[in-house]
Amino acid sequence: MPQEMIHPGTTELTYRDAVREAIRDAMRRDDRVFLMGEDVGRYGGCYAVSKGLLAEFGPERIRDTPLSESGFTGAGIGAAMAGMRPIVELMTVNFSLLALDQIFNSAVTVRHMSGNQFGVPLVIRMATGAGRQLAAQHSHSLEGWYAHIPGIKVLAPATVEDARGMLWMALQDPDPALIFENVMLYNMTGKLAADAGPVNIDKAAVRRPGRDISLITYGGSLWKTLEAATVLAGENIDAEVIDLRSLRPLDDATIMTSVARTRRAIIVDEGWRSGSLSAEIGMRMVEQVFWELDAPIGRVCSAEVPIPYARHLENAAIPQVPNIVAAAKAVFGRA
Amino acid sequence: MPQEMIHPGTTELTYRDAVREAIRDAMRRDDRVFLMGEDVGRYGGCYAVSKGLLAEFGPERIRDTPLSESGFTGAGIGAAMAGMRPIVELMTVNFSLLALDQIFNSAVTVRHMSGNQFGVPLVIRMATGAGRQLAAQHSHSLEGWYAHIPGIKVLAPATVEDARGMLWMALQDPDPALIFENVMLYNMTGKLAADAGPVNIDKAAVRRPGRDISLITYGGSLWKTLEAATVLAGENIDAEVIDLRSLRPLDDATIMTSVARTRRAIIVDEGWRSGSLSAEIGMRMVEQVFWELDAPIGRVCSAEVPIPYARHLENAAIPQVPNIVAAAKAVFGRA
Amino acid sequence: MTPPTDKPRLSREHMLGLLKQMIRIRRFEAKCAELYTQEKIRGFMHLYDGEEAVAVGVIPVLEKRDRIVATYREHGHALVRGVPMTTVLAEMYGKQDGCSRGRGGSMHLFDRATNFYGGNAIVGGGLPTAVGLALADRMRGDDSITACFFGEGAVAEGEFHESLNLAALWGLPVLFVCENNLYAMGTALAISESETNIQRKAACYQIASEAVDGMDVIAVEAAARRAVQAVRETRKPYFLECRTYRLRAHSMFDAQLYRDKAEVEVWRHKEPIVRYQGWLEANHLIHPEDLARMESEVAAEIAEAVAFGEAGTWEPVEQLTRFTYAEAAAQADR
Amino acid sequence: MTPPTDKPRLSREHMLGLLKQMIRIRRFEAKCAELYTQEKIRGFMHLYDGEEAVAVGVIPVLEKRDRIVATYREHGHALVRGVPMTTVLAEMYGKQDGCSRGRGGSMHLFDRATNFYGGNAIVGGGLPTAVGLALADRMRGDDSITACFFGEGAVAEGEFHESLNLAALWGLPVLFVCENNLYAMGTALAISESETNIQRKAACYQIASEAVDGMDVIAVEAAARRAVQAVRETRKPYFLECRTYRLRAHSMFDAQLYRDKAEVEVWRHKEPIVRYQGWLEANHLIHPEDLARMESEVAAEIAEAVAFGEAGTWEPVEQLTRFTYAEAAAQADR
Ligand SMILES: Cc1ncc(C[n+]2csc(CCOP(=O)(O)OP(=O)(O)O)c2C)c(N)n1
Ligand SMILES: Cc1ncc(C[n+]2csc(CCOP(=O)(O)OP(=O)(O)O)c2C)c(N)n1
Ligand SMILES: [Mg+2]
Ligand SMILES: [Mg+2]
Repeated sequence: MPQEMIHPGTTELTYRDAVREAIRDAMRRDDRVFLMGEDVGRYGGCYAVSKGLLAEFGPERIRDTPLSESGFTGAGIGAAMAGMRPIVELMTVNFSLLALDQIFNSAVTVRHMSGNQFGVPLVIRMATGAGRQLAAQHSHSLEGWYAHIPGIKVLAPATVEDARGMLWMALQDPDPALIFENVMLYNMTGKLAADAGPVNIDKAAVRRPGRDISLITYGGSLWKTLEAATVLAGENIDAEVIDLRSLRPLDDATIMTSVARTRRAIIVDEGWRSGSLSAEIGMRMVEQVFWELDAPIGRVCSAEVPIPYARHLENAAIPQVPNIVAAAKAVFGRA
Repeated sequence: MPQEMIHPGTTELTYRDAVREAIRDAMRRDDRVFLMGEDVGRYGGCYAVSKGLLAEFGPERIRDTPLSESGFTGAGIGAAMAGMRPIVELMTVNFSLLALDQIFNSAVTVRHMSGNQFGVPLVIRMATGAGRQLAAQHSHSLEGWYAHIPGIKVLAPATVEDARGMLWMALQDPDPALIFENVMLYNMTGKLAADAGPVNIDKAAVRRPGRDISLITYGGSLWKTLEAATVLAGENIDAEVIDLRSLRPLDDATIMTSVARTRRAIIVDEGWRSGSLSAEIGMRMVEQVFWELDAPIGRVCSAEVPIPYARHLENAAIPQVPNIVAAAKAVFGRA
Repeated sequence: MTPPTDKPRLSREHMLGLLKQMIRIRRFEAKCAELYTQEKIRGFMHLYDGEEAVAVGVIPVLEKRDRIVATYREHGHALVRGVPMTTVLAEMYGKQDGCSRGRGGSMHLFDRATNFYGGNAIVGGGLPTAVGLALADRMRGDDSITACFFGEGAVAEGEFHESLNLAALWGLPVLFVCENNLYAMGTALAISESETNIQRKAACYQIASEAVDGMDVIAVEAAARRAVQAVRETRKPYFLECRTYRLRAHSMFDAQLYRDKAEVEVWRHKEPIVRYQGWLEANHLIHPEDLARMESEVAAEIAEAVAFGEAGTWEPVEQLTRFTYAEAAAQADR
Repeated sequence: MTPPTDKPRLSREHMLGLLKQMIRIRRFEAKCAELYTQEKIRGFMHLYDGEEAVAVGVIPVLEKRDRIVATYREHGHALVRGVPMTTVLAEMYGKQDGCSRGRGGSMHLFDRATNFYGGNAIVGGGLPTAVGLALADRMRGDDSITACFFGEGAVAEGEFHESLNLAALWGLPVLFVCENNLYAMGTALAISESETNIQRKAACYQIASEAVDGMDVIAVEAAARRAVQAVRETRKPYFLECRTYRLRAHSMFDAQLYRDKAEVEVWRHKEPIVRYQGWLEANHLIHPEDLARMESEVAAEIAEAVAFGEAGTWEPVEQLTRFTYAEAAAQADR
């Protein structure tokens, strides 16, 4: 994280704190909002996100659930259909697979299938990603995979500002929204205006403007990609870095504008390569700006392997700064 | 289906019968093989695939299960780990979401995570696809989505021959294999050599050779694509049709050889467009034969909507012959 | 036949009403079967013949503000709840005049006006929804209750277990109604449950329960009254097992290899309409004219529904992706 | 302390062996905690302090041909089962000499040689596997049984319900061992189950069961003997609830806000090692030299394991994707 002076009216806080502030703020503003999930209350959240909220809001609105992912996600769906605004925390994306039937067959089908009579204004938050040596069953990166499903929105806040600001907008959305919080970001600190609040969730953000190549990424990979851009700058490659922020829908306009200008692109995606979101983004470039491309589009993704525990193997399995740098240089035919 | 004379030593049968023959043959050849799933026994299978097998093999090996997708899929995993060769039938892909945790977190992780001490030689069969007016919860096409997961193989038999021949090879595979049977194919008839048996599962098949454009598809869309190729032939476009057969791993060689020659490609995929397998295939072309491409790659996919019940809407939601023809002509700049 | 215990409510009019509702469902289902063979109705369709006493016994006991969650075998529930037969049938025709705009079909009847939260084609899939609806009511302090219907096949699903536990643990006003018709498609109860006494499942979660002869509409209604009152007053879940039987095939694709014709015949003698009608006759509570009137009213209603379905229009194909997400106006509305 | 009922087997040697196994686990866990703070071990790690009597009471009762399925809190189970401490520790170091090649870590100890089917980091995820292992044994007519360990938190998962039903319905030789330590992370039992008597769950599936004081190794062993015998003879499942307590935090990241220090203190007095040792002493079954010898043997074993872990080598990074799928040789081998 770039270290800068904290301006007056600015606070420095962690991504974790920013998520907590977002929940607290939403709970205060709208009494239909409540948080429900495993260990969100007494334990304070498996990543300490909801610490302190039980004391402030009580056990009805900071609702500890049994280990019943399908059951309580479905309960969130029902409560949302009846007019509440639940935030379901699924702890981590790894456990969300147990709730997938409810998400896929109930939450996302109801509006269309009922001819718009019922909707599911539900927010589901979960941690995602590898990097903490938690091994194969606890290191999935499936946010891009979820983005395949019509009927949901998929958000991936990468900055403290977005961690603070996306939740409220997601709660305003009349349809189910999934928010993926990369586990490697919780301890990251960043600056936030003291009056920071909701942020738009429609547009991708250009986190670093550049002329020579577009590096497109999201979530936990944003910071690695920015670091790679700095390295590339040292090699006279001026990279533009785009943070997708929303994985469904994708903001094609921002992506294509950038690529049409730089004429070269790399997509950095922590999902397994085959069938990852990176493929969709690349394919859209082919469909929309094929004639503008000066070189094949590059991808930096995770190796196609259940993420191993050993640190060196895990590191090798997921995108790292040198891989991004190398991929970008390869586009320019440089080794 | 093209209607031809049945040669001596050739039988004509349905896709359904071919799957049944494959199961019967496997059960006879290897007593570690058994079939388990909802209504596979007394009911005869929800699509009548297993009709008659209970009488031949008895209720231990043609095992009716309760409605417990996660439980009996997991039981298949355990039985496979202990040396059996279970065929789990998940009725339809729509219900497989209830078993996804077992598939994703157990079946596919065990070999790598245990350092190759244990493997899961399990075959999971399920029906997939839309087209029977079964509405949103019963019309998913997720085989391409499943192909994202490392550790499994994903097969999509599109012909009677493959329906008959893929199962045995999948059972020989020491790793979990998912076989997706498109619901629209069960009643299709085809010819089969009387001594037809296992077929390779490694290679894509060129179902129609052609010079001008490669149409790449699999499963239920194969027949629509072949029909489109016939239409295109009438417009002087000589299309090559490739049936992927295996969605994971993909046979890049066959795809790229074709595209490098025709220099144009359309991918036909019944999955929802965004994040469908079509994106991965297109992206691989960009990565591997970018400089050979004379035109942007086209995609014909499903509309991004829960599949509706009404026939005209369902038809409009999924790829049809005219869409394929139009997409192919568009590549040539023709309307 | 269970003698009516709650006399004052069981006016003759009320008693005839029960019969009429059952006949209404039975005749409607017959028409659906006919329309299915004519290919006016497509997809999967599951008829309710034999089980009418359940929906008819339970649903009228609910208040308008209460909520209902049903399964794919829900024509009867929708009709008894007051979803117009016209829009139910138009739905199966796939017309935009249908109660789900023609997008749901037989398995997905929805109706906001009557708090009918849909047919659900995933076995067990509706139970968590019901828990959530009741949770919303609890959190807001509303006194609505949610009735959740499901078959005995759903009991094997993990979601059954999770939902009952959550409802009991959190004290949620859900009336779980298990329609135990002894088969899940072709799977007999004994092949699906190690404990075949379904009512006992409730005790595992400390949920009050009752099992009732689901072929006896008076008994079902009396049990439903007790159940609804208990949920309304205690704000806790209640489990009602209705022991019934499906007289027809599971769906339109079922050759019924898994059960004897003789077994079906035995149950045919217990079926709720003939039985209840016989009881009414024996007690001189019904006259042939009453029956004739009912039949003709039902026939007229069905004829009207068919005409409505036939006259209905197709949603323009341009609207295919509409309401995958809410529209701006709908957003403001929510 | 439960007096030993099965005298002949409870030779003094055997009794000391139980103590030694418990001490072995306790000291091993302490070393793991130390290595964790030194960052030699990473990831999630869940220690077994306070629950030793469960693994030590149950596992030695099993035969070599039997199978074991465990959870992420499985160091103790692996050690008692005979997975070498060296390879267990090397696994946590992430070295290729580890019992899972360094790819699994603390939560995923696997060992084919001892039929140890792994730690599983998905709560409830191991239960269906156990059902399947037992199904294979049943179908082949083998007389092995499968012991499946899980916490009381897993009882809320749908997979618990589906697995118990399948095991009972199909008559499968599974010994379900619930380690009820009263908490699932920070969630107390009463916040997770409407019926807090876990043993009763078994009855819902017609599974024979017993609840035992899980802090009393003799009692656990006696119950395990009854259980194993029942499974072996009846070829049906059995449910053993071991009531225990976790003395440490859930994992290395847990501030334990959800329980009082006082509560932990109360349980510390019931903890299995001190209690059993005291009983052995009171009955003059152990001498100070015995204890000293045990401690020094355990210390030596741990030292050896640490040395082994330290000396272990890293799997070459080129092998990262190896065994995502089987290799040709492995195929032939299977
Ligand atoms: C999760 C799931 N698995 C399988 C099916 C296929 N299926 C549809 S209905 C049915 C039987 C359900 O039986 P039951 O719950 O007893 O209800 P009934 O049909 O008897 O009313 C099955 C297996 C499904 N729809 N959903
Ligand atoms: C399906 C799933 N949900 C959530 C988690 C996170 N988690 C890990 S351990 C645990 C508590 C489990 O408690 P219990 O089953 O009682 O076992 P114990 O840790 O007490 O031994 C939770 C919630 C998980 N690993 N898997
Ligand atoms: Mg039934
Ligand atoms: Mg516990």
